[in-house]
Amino acid sequence: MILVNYAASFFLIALGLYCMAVKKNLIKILIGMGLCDYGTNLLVVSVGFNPGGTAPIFTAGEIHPGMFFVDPVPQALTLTSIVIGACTTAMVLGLIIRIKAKYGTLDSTEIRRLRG
Amino acid sequence: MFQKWIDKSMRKSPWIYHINAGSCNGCDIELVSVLTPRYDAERFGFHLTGTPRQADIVVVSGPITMQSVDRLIRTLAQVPEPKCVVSLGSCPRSGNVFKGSFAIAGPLEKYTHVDVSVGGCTPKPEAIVAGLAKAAEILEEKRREMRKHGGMAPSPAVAAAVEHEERAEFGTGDATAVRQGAEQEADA
Amino acid sequence: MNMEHYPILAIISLFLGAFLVALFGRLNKVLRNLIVAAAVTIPLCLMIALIAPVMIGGQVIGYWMGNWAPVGPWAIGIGLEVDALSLFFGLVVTIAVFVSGLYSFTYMNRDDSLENYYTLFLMLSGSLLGLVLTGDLFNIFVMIEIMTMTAVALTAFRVDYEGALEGALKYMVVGSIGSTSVLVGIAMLYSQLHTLNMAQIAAALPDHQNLVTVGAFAFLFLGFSTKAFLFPFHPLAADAHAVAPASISLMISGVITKCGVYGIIRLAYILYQNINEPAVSILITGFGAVSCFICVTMAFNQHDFKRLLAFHSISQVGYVITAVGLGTALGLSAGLYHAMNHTLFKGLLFLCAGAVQYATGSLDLGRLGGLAKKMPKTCALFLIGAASISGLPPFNGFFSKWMIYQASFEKGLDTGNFFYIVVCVVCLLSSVLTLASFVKVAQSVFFGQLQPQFENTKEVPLTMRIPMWILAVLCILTGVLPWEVLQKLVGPAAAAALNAAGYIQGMLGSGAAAGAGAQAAFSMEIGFWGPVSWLCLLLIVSCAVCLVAVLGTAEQKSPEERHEMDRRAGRTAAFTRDGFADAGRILKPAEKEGHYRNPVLSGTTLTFTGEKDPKYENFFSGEESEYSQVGGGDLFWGFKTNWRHYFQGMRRWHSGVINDYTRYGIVALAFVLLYACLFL
Amino acid sequence: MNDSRASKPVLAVSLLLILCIGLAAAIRMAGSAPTYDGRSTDVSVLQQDAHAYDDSGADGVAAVMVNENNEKTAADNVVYSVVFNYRGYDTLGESFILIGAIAGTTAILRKKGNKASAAIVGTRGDAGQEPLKVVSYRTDQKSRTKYRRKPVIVKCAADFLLPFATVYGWYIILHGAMSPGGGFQGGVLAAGTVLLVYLAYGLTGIRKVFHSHFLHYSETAAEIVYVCIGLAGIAAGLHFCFNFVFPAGREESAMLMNDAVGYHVMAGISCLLIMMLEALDTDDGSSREEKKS
Amino acid sequence: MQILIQLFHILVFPGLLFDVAMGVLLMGLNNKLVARMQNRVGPPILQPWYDFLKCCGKETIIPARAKRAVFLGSPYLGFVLLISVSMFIPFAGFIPVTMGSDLVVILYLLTFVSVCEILGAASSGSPFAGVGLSREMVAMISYELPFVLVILTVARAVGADQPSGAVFSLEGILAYQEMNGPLLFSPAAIPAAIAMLFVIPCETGMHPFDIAEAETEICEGMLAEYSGTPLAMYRLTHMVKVYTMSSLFVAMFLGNRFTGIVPVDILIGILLCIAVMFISAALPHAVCARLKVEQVFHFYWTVVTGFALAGLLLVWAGV
Repeated sequence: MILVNYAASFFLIALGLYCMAVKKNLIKILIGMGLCDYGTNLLVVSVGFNPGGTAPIFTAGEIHPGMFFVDPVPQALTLTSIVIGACTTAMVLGLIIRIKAKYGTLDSTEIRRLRG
Repeated sequence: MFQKWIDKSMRKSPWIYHINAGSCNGCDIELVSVLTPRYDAERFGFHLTGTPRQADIVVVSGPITMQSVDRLIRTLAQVPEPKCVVSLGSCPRSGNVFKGSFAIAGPLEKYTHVDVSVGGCTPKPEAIVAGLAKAAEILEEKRREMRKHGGMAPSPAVAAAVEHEERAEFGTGDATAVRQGAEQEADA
Repeated sequence: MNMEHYPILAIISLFLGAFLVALFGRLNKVLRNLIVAAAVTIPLCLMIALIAPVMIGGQVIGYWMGNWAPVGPWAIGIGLEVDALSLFFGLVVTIAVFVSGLYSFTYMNRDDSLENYYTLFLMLSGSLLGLVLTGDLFNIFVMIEIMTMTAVALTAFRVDYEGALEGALKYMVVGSIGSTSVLVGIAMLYSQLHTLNMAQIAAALPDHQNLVTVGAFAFLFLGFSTKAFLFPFHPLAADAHAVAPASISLMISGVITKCGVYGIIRLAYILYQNINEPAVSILITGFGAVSCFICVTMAFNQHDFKRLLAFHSISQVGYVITAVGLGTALGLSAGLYHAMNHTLFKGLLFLCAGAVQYATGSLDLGRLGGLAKKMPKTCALFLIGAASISGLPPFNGFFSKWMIYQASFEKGLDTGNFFYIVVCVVCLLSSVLTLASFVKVAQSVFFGQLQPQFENTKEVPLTMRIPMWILAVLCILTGVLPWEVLQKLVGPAAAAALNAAGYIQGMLGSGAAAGAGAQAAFSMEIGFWGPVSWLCLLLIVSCAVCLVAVLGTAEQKSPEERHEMDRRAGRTAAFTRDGFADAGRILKPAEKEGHYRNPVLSGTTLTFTGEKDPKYENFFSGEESEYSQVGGGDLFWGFKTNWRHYFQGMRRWHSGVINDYTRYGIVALAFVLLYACLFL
Repeated sequence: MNDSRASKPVLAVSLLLILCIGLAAAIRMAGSAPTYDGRSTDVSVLQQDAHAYDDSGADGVAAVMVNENNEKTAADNVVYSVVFNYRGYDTLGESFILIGAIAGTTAILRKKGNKASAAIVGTRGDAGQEPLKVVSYRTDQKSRTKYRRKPVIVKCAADFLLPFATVYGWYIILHGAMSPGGGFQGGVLAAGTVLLVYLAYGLTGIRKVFHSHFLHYSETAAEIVYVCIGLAGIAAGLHFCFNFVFPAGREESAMLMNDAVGYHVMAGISCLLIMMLEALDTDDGSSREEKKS
Repeated sequence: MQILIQLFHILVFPGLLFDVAMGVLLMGLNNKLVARMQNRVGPPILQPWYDFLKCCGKETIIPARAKRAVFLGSPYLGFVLLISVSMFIPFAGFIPVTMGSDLVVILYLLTFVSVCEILGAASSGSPFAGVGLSREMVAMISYELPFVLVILTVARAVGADQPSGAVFSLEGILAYQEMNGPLLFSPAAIPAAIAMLFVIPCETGMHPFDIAEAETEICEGMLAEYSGTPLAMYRLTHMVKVYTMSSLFVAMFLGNRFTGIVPVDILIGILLCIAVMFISAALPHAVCARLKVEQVFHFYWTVVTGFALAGLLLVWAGV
């Protein structure tokens, strides 16, 4: 039921945060960011879920009385959030490509010119 | 409006800057002892400053060794007008025991006009105080002349040979400071 | 085109400008600059046009996208809500955008692929304006994302500048924690209140308070403080500002942080209306005070000009958050006033840093020095900015800081809670440390001795200085006329923030024309300080002093005139001696040539061969003063030795590794969540 | 605090804290009323008669949207109408993000980042550290000649699948109103064809088939069209992003927005992919001779 | 007519001339007292005046490397600002400028005066001045913390019945002291008064804490390149600051209107200023040698802040 979704999403967020905080390789940090994004997307989608509801589309002939829809608004929000996740990943990948070229390494402990 | 007071105040608050041109520190100790409670030059307004910019009376001690000529001249240049130069002890005047040595670059006379010369190998503090007081008076006259020439130091007429001989011989140890800055009417 | 469409037109004009530049930017430079100039000035004019109705008239503009008016209590469409608070921040955004756009025309002309730069810049400004004017919670999240995305891309714009990519990566990665927490907060709120419109949430929240909404408050607060770079996130700001181009640093420090502040004000004052609970007030003020103090001490021993400015901008944002967290009318208006001042003087300082970078190519405090003679106008502008940030009286920093101290002290007096007195002391102390670091910057960049390699630096072109002058004049105006600014701009904004009912009624009530009615009698009692009458007093006294000076002394001539008089009076440029005794003798110089110049006695003067008159050289205890600049690291030795353990800890703490910064972010998230669950 | 010994437990505790507070909130959220239970409206009745709804019992924004969907909009898919109609401004912001990402990635990955700009722009404060060694971001020549493969199987499969993939992508874009889908989802599918071409024909294949500049400009043009449709609302005296339902009752301006977004996403994502592939340029050996020119 | 009285107040009595006269008097007495304590005759009382006049008479050398405008302008600006500060401090019942004098405004104006001196030193371009200004800044940081704590203590002690806005206003403090006696007599304010007595010598740069103008160590520190009238202005600012700080102390802790008769009040005020100057400036000058830079900082942030904090806690506890 819906509690599993919520628990899974918070677990995904925690896992993503752990991955971002501990992993040294930049790509893995990016994956951690992705995990956080998926966790939040899952949370936003499952907020609108209502057991027994069907997809909110008025398709001819398939709708019989007593049927009800699932909440369409969180699905729209998730759409936006997914595209945001994609764009963030694209941007960070671009940065990682150039950092690998410039610093010659992907290890985050070596990329620390700005400190102190 | 304040000019007369300023001239008078020149005498009342002469600030001293001490240049050690290679001296054996005998005169330096004496000069500093002048500021101690026993001789207390401060009651006449004397005050030892750290930079030539704030100095009125430049006290030079030591036989102007070769190393210190350059620095002496530069520091003397950096002292604002009206100023007096006081040579402390007999080293700056004649080189004292070091006269004729390869290492010293001659009496202070060669580099600047000495207003008051306090003689003696380590002159007594009283002598120094008397010399400084005399320099303070010279300061006041210089300031008055300076005002006459539009704020510039009175430019010397070509030094007449007369003045050259007229300089008295050097005094002995005690307070026989000799005024050397003869009054000269500038013809600017 | 009535006044209702102004907000959306302002936002869309920026975005449309961005796309037009993307399309036609590559064709020719002039067209591109024209588009950017138009796209930057239109929103400024629209916002200024809105001042009359919204600020003074007290009207709240509720503008529903696509005419989707709310059905009963439920707002189905997205609404733009422009009340005095939003317009205040809108003005701050548009001024900063206008000045930064003007500045980047010449500042960036040496870079390549500028159409990308201008597209990103205009989208950044559009998203900032969109964020400030919107009335929908999810729309704020979308605008935050555009803002972060474009700010990161712009930070990394100068790809080959040392550290640019690293700064951008850190900003993006740790910024994503903030974005994630904002979205989680929105999802939790939606699950409880079934709506996304802020006015409706504000109306429904008081009777839906439970664990989920408290959790949502914690998540949203942390999300907005990430965007405002508060305490655990301030290393991001330092890295991002230090490497971004100066016009972008202005935008990041001046405006993006203000949007974080705007979010926190909306959250605590309008949505949850729980600012008066002691727990929330202590949380926000605590965050503000800690970030204020730590960033000032961190800024103390930086040796990069822009990184120092970055840390200062976070400490000033710390001031603003401290004032906002107090919750009283005086506190909020002090915070808003300081937010506006900060954008003005921090923008000016960043543009000065850009000018120094443009002219000399270096930002290293250790190697710059003596630029005042080469770049006098930039130095004058820098002094105005530095005086404003350190809060010297006639400038604008002073009045807002003074209000902050009064507000925090009064809150301490009323609630009897010693915490606010500690906050007041911390703020006063940070003000002195700010002054100290700007004295350090002035000494190591503008005054002191010029390095030989910067011998031929020239003043930056006029087109760069105009935006700086605009900011400088604004700094002085807001400093000298504080009471008008309070009545016209800050007062209504603070009143709008405090009057949540007006916000709700303005949006969900009878639509646009509702108007929040007369402002709540906005009584704000501040000790009387009339800078104008104080300046007249200064004038009188200075006239008296000048009179005495003119009468008293002989006139002072400049060194050149003195040389002139010497030459005319027959004395060569060497130093003059009076009553020189033995004239005419040629001295026998000692043999070693280089050791000391052989003084030649000619006529009445002793001249050095080819030597400049040492009289006007700096006194260097007799030596010839070669290069010996006192600046950069070797200032404030006494303070640093006493606090060396603290500074070493700070250096170790700001390690520069991304993982550490994410770890601090996570710990902060956990702390805020725990705090919210326990105390709210 | 940042040496890993001390900070491990602190991190663990904070993550646990986030997790259990999240779970507590999750339990509370699961327990609370669903955002749209739909019992107040009979969906089948709505399908017959678009006006047979009453919003009084609505317990949330979603209920009102579902009720008014048939009457106010021409789309059957309620999510579609939420995305492009009710919350059209969000989707506009959404496409701004995509353009921002593309402009940003272009700026970051631009090849011509000339070294001169570093000289002009100057060095930062701590120039004391050793200067970074700048490696051309193409992996050096030697390692690439090793993988010489002939993707014959992949080439055949790609040739077979390409038309279907493109048509399928555009189908999703165009039929968003009737069936699940819409501009974003379809655009990404259509952009998938770029990867197919890359797998089959490598970078030179892509350079022959796709022209990234054209894609970039057309994408910006599509974005401008989208904004202008929004502005049309203001031009007509109504509010921004107003949805004009054409007389036939089956078409609306939101659908135009959808197609503009569809094209914009397709062109944008493929432009992004091409840029990334150009940047990595780990092309197989077969077609490297031409590039040497 | 009103303007004339106002001008008189600004330019003559509690304004320009009176401050200068009091500054010279206090500085002269200070030198004399220190000399007497060192068992020597000591300079005449009017020696500071002669110093000022002599410096005015000297030639002003502007170094080639100096930035001319700031070099010449900042001494005058510093002096004028200091006079405006002394206008805010009511003396013997006279409030020269009815602008609601406020402790924070005074604090920031004093900071501005020191900034003017720092600007002058920075513009002269000499390395000695660079070291001097960094020491002056350290001195400012060190005495700012106790000064702030003292201000908060006095504001808290008086704060109970203040109108909401003017929490730090000096008039409120004086009105309070008029009603229930000088603040110094109430036990809670004594530690704060001691802290304030320590702050005064460092603020005015008197001997034991004059790390900024240490003539023996860094050749007159900030004023290394100054000569002639700008130097005279700086020394005059230095003197008037002594008067300003001591009259601030008198206003904060000893109240203002003692007997109601104006001339007697003025006399008592002057005597109190002399007493404060003696305790805070002359005694430390005669007794101990100049401190090192970090010793000054350490001393102020531990001992003096301890006093001020004790005062604040006592007042906060409502003793």
